[in-house]
Amino acid sequence: MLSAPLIILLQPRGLAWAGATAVALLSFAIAVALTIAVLGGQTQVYAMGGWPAPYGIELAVDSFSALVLLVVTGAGAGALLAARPSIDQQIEHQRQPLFYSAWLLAMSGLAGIVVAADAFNIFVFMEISSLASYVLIAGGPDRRALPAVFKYLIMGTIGATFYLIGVGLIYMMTGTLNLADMEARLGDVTELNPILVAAGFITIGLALKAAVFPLHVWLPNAYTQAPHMITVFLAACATKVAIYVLIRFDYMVFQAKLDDHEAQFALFLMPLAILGILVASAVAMFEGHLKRLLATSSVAQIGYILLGASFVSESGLAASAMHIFNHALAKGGLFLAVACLAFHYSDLRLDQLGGAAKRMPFTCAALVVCGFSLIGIPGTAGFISKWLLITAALETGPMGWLLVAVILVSSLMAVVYIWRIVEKLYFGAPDQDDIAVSEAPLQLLLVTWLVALLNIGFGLFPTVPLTLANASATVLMGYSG
Amino acid sequence: MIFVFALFLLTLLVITAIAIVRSENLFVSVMLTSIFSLLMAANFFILDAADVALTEAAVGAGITTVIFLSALALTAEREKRRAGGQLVALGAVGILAALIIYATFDKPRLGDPEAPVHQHVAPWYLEKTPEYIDIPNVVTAILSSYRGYDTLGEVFVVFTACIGVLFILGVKPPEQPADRTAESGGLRHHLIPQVVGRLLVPFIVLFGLYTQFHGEYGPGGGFQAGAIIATGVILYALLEGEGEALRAVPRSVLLGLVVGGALLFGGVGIVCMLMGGAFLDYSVLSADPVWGQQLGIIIIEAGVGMAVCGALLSIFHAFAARQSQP
Amino acid sequence: MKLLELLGYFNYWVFAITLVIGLYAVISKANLIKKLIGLSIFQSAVFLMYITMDKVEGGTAPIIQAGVEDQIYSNPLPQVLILTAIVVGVSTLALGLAIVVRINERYGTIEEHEILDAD
Amino acid sequence: MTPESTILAAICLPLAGALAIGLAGRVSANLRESVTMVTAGTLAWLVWSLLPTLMAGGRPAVEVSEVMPGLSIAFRVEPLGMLFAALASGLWIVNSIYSIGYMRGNKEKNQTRFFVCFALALSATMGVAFAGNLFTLFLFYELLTLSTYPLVSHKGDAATVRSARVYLGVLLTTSIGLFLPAIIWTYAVAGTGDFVLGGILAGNLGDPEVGLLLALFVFGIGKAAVMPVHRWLPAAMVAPTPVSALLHAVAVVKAGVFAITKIIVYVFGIDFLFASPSSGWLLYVAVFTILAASLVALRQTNIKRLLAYSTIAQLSYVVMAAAILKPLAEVGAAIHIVAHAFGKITLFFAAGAIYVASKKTEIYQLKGIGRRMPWTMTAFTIGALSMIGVPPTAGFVSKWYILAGAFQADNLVAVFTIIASTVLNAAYFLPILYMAWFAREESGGKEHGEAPFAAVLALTITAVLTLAFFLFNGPVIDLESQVVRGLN
Repeated sequence: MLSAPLIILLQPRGLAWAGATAVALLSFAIAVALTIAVLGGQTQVYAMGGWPAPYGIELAVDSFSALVLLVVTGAGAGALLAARPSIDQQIEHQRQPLFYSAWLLAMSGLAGIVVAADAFNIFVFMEISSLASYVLIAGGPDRRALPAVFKYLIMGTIGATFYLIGVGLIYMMTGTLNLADMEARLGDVTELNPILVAAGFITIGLALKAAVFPLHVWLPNAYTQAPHMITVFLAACATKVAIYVLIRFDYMVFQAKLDDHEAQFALFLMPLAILGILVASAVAMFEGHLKRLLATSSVAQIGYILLGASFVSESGLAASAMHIFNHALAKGGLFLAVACLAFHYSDLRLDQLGGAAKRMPFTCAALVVCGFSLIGIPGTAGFISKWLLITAALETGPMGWLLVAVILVSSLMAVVYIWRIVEKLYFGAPDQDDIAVSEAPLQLLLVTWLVALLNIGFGLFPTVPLTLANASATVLMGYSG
Repeated sequence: MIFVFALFLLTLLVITAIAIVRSENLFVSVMLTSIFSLLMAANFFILDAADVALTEAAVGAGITTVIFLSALALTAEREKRRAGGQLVALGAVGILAALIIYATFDKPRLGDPEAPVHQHVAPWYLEKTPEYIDIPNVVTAILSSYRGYDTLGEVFVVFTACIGVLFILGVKPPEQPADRTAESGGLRHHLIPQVVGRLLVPFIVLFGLYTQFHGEYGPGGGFQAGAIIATGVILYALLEGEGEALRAVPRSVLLGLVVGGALLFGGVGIVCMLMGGAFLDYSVLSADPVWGQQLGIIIIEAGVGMAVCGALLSIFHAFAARQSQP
Repeated sequence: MKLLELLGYFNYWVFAITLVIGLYAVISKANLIKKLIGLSIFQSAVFLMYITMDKVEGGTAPIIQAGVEDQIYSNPLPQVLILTAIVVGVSTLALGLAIVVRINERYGTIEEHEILDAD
Repeated sequence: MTPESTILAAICLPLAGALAIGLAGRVSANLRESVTMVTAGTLAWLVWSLLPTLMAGGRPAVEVSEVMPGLSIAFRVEPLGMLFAALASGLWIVNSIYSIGYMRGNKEKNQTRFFVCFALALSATMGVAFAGNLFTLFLFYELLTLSTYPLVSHKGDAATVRSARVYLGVLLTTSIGLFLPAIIWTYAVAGTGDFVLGGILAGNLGDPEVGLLLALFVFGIGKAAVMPVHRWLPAAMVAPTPVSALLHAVAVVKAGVFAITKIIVYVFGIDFLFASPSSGWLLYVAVFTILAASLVALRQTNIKRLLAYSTIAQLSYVVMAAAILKPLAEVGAAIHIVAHAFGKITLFFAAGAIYVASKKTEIYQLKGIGRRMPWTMTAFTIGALSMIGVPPTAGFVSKWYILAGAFQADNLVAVFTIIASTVLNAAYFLPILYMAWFAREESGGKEHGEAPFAAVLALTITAVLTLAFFLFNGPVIDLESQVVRGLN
């Protein structure tokens, strides 16, 4: 059980799709097992090399990490399971082993970040996952993928280096790298300036990685140009992990020490979150390219997650954690459906997709279901997190109604941009008259529908993620209390 | 006296950095970057970081420069001038600099033994290493045992970069203009570099091996060794032409090195687990925990060396191969 | 000692200045390779910060000399971290350059604005 | 079958039916329509089998899942919901008969999608009717909106899609922007959203806030088409006629007024609301809507648009009746849901039948049509009379109760409104009747007879129901009086 993260890290080379998928499924199974163990009430800790923390490196899985770990491995396994036909279409055969290998590395890097309990270790795994994602995105068939990934590389590296500076400053003041130890020792630090600057660097660095508005400029292009299945995988979990680290740092490490930091976190991030939600939704409303539209909407959704965290309350954090999970489901499903569509439509601009529902009825139906979840129609997973978020917003006092208004307005914007897609798919004029039903490969379609049904399933019976989310919130608030 | 020297070096560092940015000739920039790295390495040495200095010299001044140059050969050599935007950028970074300098006033000054860094964790390493692992170089001990997991991660970073470069450059290049020189023959027709180089290559490789196995006692270790050996082979490639170098160390061997190195590292970890310890807990490898630790360190250092050397060479060849293709 | 004190801060200042020089190059230069050079300066600056903090007055490199008592050693931990960070840096660089090479092949230029114009 | 499992079956059956219809549609049209009829019949039987339990005072309830603590998907049958469910399931049979005739007669495309969505909409309607708390109500309310969207936009050309966009836009905007906050507010102050007779808000909310919350609910439930959120209803007239019938008579608008009534009775509690002065505005909004919509209807020349505005006015009758906040008026509100359903479905069926047979859509084209389509126009006449409230039709019964309630409350505004709107109703319906029966047909018109048999059969059934309800309304009134008498 405790060896889980290790096995996740130990697939140096998936030679082909089958191997990669098997490993991904295995790690997903391990993540599930870990989750069950965590639900049993205990944080799972593993000391690397048998050296006790803070001297050695420690891994720790609490409910928050378990939730994110589930998302990461689930997205990886699900996307890989469905990936074969789409990847065959987009990547040359002789390059595929390298590609799958990079995919596994990206996944293990992300998983490694989630389970790490050591600030520097997080940096190392962040780099593994980032480098691997650059490679994956660069696999995009269009030449525009290259400048997109270059931009991502530059911004990602700046983000990671900022993070490194922040960690260095904290290390300078505390002499430790272990997160829990850091928190304890920060209490003795008298000079606040370096800590403040460190908090600033870490926040900005991670915000870059997480594509928090206005540091999101790399995201739409990168997601649009990546191979379709990679978009599925990255959209479901990559930025979430950065947010995970951000929340963890802010609540676990800084909260206790910087008394007015609580206010700072809210003051600094809440406006950004709100702006991100509104601006990105508005941009998505006028976007003409399907993948770009969905990618832009991701920026808005990241805003939701951040908004919940910026309430600095247990319910707010629970909403954030829940939205990490639910948005992964919704967006993953949407991009899966996009990957299906791509089998017939090489050009994914909206005006090319007229009447697609006639040709691919099942794909489009799944897309609609996931779209509902993104909007937050009741009965889908997306509604649960919106509900939690609104409830949490109301707890913040008179400001609450304003925030509720923001959330509702952006939900309506989501209706608009999802509906633009739906109208095109179902009522747009088809490019040619004789449209025969011709679906995407079954393998891909089945996974797409599995995700779509999960969206409904977790909308009606959200007990498991909800328990995890609530437990995470309790854990995180516990540090500051 | 040494401080004056350090001051001088640091000032030089800043000047070099500015020169790098201002130069419009990319070739010059890259060469200055190499000098920048050397200056940096010298600084590290003054600051008692011998291992890091060695690495910076090998990587920053050596490998990085080579990779840059091979990329330059494939692209343009001169930067084009573009107007606008600079002032905004200057303002932004200016504010950043002011912020950092502001923060420094609360930092413990250089060399203060009372600084928190030196109070926690680090003394433990210095104190306990003789007892648990018993090798003189504490840096190596931390690198491969206490924080062995980080190093494993590091090996995977290199591995990722390697497969990444292979993947990205794995596509067929488009048709090149016909006037490109074909197979580059290296510097074979220049006598003096030829002779000096021939003499140097074995020594470099030998020095690399020494660094590899002496890592427990003095500065050095798998990573430095890997980088140095790679430098040696690259030098050979420059002298004899790329094809010759590939004949000496074929591509499949390189890839095998990378994968093998990574597997060796991970394998040791798993063996430790199978033998009842935690992951990467070398103590269980032998009846005597201290000897077990030393054994483990030697093996994984070898793994690191293999992986790094293989990866760097693969990357170099990936660039070079593109250059020589018609 | 006064000198050392000054040097202590001077080290941090140099860190700050080289950091922003690197960042400036990344932001303002249009040439992709120049951006990467800036990035590598930017990262080197951070190395300097880490190594600066590990110095102990009168200390020496952390290689334990048998039979010598009371020797002060500099802090080994930041050195380890930076060893790792250097590797990460060169890996990123290699990947970035590979992408630049491909961009040059597909677009025939490595200037950012020309690439934007081309699409 | 226990009543509890019947509830679940009633909701799941149309879902399963939708699936079966979809599959059957691939085989043949006949099979598809047989499946539709069987599903509709079984559903009606299921729902009606609950009736004895209800009459005996039973209140079957079932909880499906607790989504979050305090937030569950639960069903609970009470008289209002029972009435609505019985009405909708019964009319579905008639509507299916009619749809078959209409869709075939017009050779519409995508008929399978049509029947599938219809079944889905019915499932959502059952959910709305049986909802045991606000959250469940909201869930199925939204499902209803979404499942009817493909029906409204059925034709699929640019104009239709634009109108359907208005339909969806208004309904979703109001429900997400106003209804949802209202629900959340309710949960926040009352700690629950369960429907309890006498309300859950009494003592939890001060005075001006009550009025505000009520406003959020009333305007949030856009389906009730209280002005100014009525725009979607005329827009939705682009739909095929059976869909209009579904919207106006069977499900959609009825779900709206039903939800408002239910919220007034079970969330606010009529006594609590009566004691809160800040809620008095609702009556005036309803009054305004009735009069304004009737006046607009006067000026319409398109039959279906006229009927749409008539519906807006009639819906506000229900809202106004509920807003009178007196027991008799609440009964009147419930009965008016039924009465209007019978009358309006007849009118739409007739309008559709005219369109199928003669492609006529404007009032001035109807001269002399009574002689060509006697069955259809007789039914139309009965429906129109019911709208006006002339005995012996269903409309009279409900108006009577509402009027009685108004007097009970000494509410002269309401009394005046009922009288005024009756006059207006007469003013826009009677000319049509005159034209149809007594005017001479213009020459050069197309030769045509009655609409397809299935359509005529359906509209005859509803017309008969309209008349029958005047005579046999006892059980309904008994049932609804339970609410008033405090039988929870």
